[in-house]
Amino acid sequence: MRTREIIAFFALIALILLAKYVLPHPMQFSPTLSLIIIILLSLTFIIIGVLTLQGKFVERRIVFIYVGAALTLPFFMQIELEVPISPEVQSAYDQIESLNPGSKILAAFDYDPPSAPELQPMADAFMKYCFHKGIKVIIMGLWPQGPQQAGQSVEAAFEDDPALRDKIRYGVDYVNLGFQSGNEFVILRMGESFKAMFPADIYGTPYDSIPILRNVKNYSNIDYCMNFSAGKPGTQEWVQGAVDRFGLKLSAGNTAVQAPMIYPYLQAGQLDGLMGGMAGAAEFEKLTGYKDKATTFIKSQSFAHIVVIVFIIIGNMAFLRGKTERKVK
Amino acid sequence: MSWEQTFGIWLAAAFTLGIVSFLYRDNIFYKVCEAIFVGSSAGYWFVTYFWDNLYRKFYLQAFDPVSPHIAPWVGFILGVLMLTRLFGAKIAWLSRWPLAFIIGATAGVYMMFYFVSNAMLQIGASIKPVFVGSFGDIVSNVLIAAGTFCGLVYFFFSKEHKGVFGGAARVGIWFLMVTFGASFGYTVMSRMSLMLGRLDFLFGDWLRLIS
Amino acid sequence: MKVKAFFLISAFVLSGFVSGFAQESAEPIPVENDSLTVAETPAPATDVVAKDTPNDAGGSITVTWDLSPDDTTKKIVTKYVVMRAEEGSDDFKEIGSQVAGKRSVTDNEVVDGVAYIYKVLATREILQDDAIIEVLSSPSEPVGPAKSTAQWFNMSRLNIFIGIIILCGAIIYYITAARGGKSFYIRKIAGIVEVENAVGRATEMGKAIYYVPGINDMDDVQTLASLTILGKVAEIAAQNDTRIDVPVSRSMVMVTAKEIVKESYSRAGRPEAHQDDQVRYLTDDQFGYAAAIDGLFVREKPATVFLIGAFFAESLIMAETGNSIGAIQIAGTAQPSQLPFFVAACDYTLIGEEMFAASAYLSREPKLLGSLKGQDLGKAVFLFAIVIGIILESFGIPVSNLFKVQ
Amino acid sequence: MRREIPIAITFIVGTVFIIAYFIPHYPFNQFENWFNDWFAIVAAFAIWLGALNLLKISAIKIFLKKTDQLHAALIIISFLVMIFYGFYNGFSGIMANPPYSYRDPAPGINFSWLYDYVYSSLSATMFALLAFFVASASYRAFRARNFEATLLLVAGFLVMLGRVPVGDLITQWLPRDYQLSQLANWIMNILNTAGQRAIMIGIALGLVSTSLRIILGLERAYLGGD
Repeated sequence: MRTREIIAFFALIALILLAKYVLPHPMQFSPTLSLIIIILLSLTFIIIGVLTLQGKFVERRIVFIYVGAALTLPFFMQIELEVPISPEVQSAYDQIESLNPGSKILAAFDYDPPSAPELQPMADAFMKYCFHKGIKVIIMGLWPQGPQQAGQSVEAAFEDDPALRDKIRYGVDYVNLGFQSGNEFVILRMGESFKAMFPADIYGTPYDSIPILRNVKNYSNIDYCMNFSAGKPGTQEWVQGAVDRFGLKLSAGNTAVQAPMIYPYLQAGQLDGLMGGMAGAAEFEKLTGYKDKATTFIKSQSFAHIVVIVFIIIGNMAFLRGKTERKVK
Repeated sequence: MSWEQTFGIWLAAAFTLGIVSFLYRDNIFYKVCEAIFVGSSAGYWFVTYFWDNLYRKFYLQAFDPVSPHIAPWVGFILGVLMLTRLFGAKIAWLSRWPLAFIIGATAGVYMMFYFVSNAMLQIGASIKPVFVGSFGDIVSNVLIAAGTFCGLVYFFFSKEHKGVFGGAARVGIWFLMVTFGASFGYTVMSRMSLMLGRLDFLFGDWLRLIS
Repeated sequence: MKVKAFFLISAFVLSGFVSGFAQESAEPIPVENDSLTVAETPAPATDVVAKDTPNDAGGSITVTWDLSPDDTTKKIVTKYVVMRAEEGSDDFKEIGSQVAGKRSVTDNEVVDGVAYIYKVLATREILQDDAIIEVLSSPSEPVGPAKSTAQWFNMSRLNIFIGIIILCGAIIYYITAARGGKSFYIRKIAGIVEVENAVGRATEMGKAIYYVPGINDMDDVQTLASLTILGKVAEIAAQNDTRIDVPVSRSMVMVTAKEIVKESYSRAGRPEAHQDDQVRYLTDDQFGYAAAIDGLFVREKPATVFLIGAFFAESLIMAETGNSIGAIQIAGTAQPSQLPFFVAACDYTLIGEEMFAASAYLSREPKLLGSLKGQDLGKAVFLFAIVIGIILESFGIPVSNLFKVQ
Repeated sequence: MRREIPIAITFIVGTVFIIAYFIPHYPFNQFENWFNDWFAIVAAFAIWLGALNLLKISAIKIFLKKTDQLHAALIIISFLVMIFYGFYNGFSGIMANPPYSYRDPAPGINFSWLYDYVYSSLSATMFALLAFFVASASYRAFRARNFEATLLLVAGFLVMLGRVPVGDLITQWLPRDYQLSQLANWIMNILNTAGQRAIMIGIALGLVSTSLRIILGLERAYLGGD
């Protein structure tokens, strides 16, 4: 290893120890400092642009550093990013907002940990909002890890407002039915009977002895449904299986990869609202008033996106210039 | 928090940094992480295959006390034949039988699967009235139909790309390029969120710099 | 040849009609039914029919009915309950129910060959405070007997059957024609032509070639296609006396690749140059494999990298690392979602069908080239079907159902 | 005979599986399910071959070639540790009453701990490297080199912009249906669909042709020599 690298290594160790034992927890940059950092970084872009125009393409590690910085720094920055509310998220929110306290909402968690950065913030905000508003939540999952993710959302809501721990009772205000295998067939069978698919909840309590489920036979006893989906089975199956056949009212939160495939259902009116990816999550957090991870993450994501876009522009500037020069010669 | 958890978090953080260090260049930390990753993941799948496949799909089925199944024994026999490779060249050629079986079955099953899902369904989806709806809808329908058509023309192998045919093939390439560009640009954002998950772990669970 | 193509196309289109009619001819036969209306009780469902569920493995009877006249928005009928008894018995049991507005229930709990009688109860549940306080229902006339049986041919898949027969027929026809000495023109496919140059480059530089056959196991045809290409690449490499390394992520792929590489060396006349550790297993894990491949790339610095087979998210991790060491990269996959990354990061990409054509193209065997010609005929039929289909649909003649899959 | 029998097996099995698609009658309707199970069982046997190969090559490095000894030793050790806990937890699990699975979380160091802190963190981080690679790849590949590359660039650029709030902010003056996010959706749903369809239909044709060549015994490289 070169000396420089050894120094860098020990600097990293020192930084970790500093972060772990010296720096304030949580650490935050003031808005002014944040702004200065952003301006400095933007200035370096100009330097890179000039260098590139002179024919020196930056190597990929420089791109890596910028992406890393764009992803990391916003975690600590006290800056507000204007998140415009799109109609599809607004409509998802309006639907839940219009429910009366005591309404029953079915929450289908169809994703796993790798998709959690995008979907968990939506689920957290959703859970907090429902608990505060007194809406009863029936949790289920068509993905094996879905119900665990739901458990995390419930826990997040309790941590956010410890008063909820006393107010919200399991079995009365919410229930976790767990995972059921069978994909779209579960959705279809639930149209006849929830109990047939979920004879007991996640803790093994029989369906009939759970107060919140009294008189819940099938979709007709549910006021609304919210689906968090990272693929198949997911929103598409819910629309085809429950909305089209049984008239369930549905909004969905999807990963960014999934969302465009779901848009046609939104346009056809089969879906009331749609939250797509981190942006959708940030908008939903803003609407519900429970700003949390997505509001931070969307900053990182937008910055990283801008970095990629700027690098593409820089790359093309130099390239086009090189082209015209060659033509002149 | 128990010491195992604390130790686990430090270990996970070290692995995270070790893998990320590869972005700078290959180094000893990455090499260590890579070796541990290769070894532990090979072990992980070895164990998973044993319990999920051999134990659940064979043992529990074949030795079910109520209704033992016969079908899993076929898999068992194929598997044993596979292992003949371990016992010298004299009988190793027997391992070609299960391979031939699997290759034949794969070819048969997937031939039908892809013919149905990729050909029949896609052709069925392409056959739609074009001149319906608003002007925008008509343009969209025409573009989908024309794009599919020209794209397929590009894949013709037995005809030279010349004249009108060549022109269609060229338009086909344009559509393919737009498709690639769009799917790429589309994925960039969700790839960023993967790293956010790791950063959240580093700054949240480990260093506790963010709440 | 044109006559043959026309014949095939018309057979294809016709076959669709045939299968379309085959499905329609199974219309239910109405059954006589007196409707007795009781005050407050809903009128019963009419035209109840129970018959064997078609195109299945048996053990299933489908009951259909026409809605009760009271099944309106007024919610006099809230659901339909379907009851079943064995023929000759009066012991009716509920086997399923359906919400108002629906017209069928499939009974999957029957025994083949046993005759059953069914009746449908149009039911009204009167609720008070979310609790059912009264149930009123009126039964339809019992219908039957119905028996379930298993079928030997799935008629709803007739269109697929005809489609695959046409496609396979075209391919086999041209393979046979090629055997008979006919030769076909096959155009140059850029990525495949480059395969030989890429191997040549590694020879010039005196460095190794890496061949990565994807992360799926032998139960994916992409892996099989990749391994057939490996056979040709390894042969060229052996002829050029260039080492080819094949790190794999599946044990069965390892076994197969070992056979293939060994055989390629002996076909190239250099069996002594073959080493057993050229093909080796790393790990079954997607990203563990990617991590190991990245390590190998940066340490061994191969001159040429082949990434051909089934790839998922790891595609770009490997392709970017391969690019960073300056290797010539030829990629190929039938995974549509990963093609953009290969196109962006590799020098040549075999797009979907091109990958499947590569081994035939590289072998230059007339029989295999014949199969490409047959494939093209299939493509022509499909294109023709799409164009005609769109035209017919635009004139209001529904034909897209011919391609429906059940 | 060493080649003929496997070719015959491939032909018969392949044909039967194609025919089975059209026969709903037992046992044909079960073939696909059985094959999935059989394949899983064979894979569980075959992984012994792979694991032994990994251990053998690592051991050769340590003892014979004496290169990369640390690397090879770590592979062997971490493999054995994972196996040990996998089987130890697994067998104690099926003996216990009520039985539990080898991967059930439990306090202390066990298979589930190794999964959470070792395997998952390595795997998730390797996956996350894509955030960086996707950036460097687009920096390099998205250049207007020629007309085709320009199409790639423009489509990619528009979709990318349409996916962040910034995209809609700069087109806020347009009606909702024409804003960048909707344009991006349009590109994805129309142009992308057309291209994807062509690719998918092509794949189906290529795959049918390849499968047929294999079933007919025209592609037999996988059988090796005599």
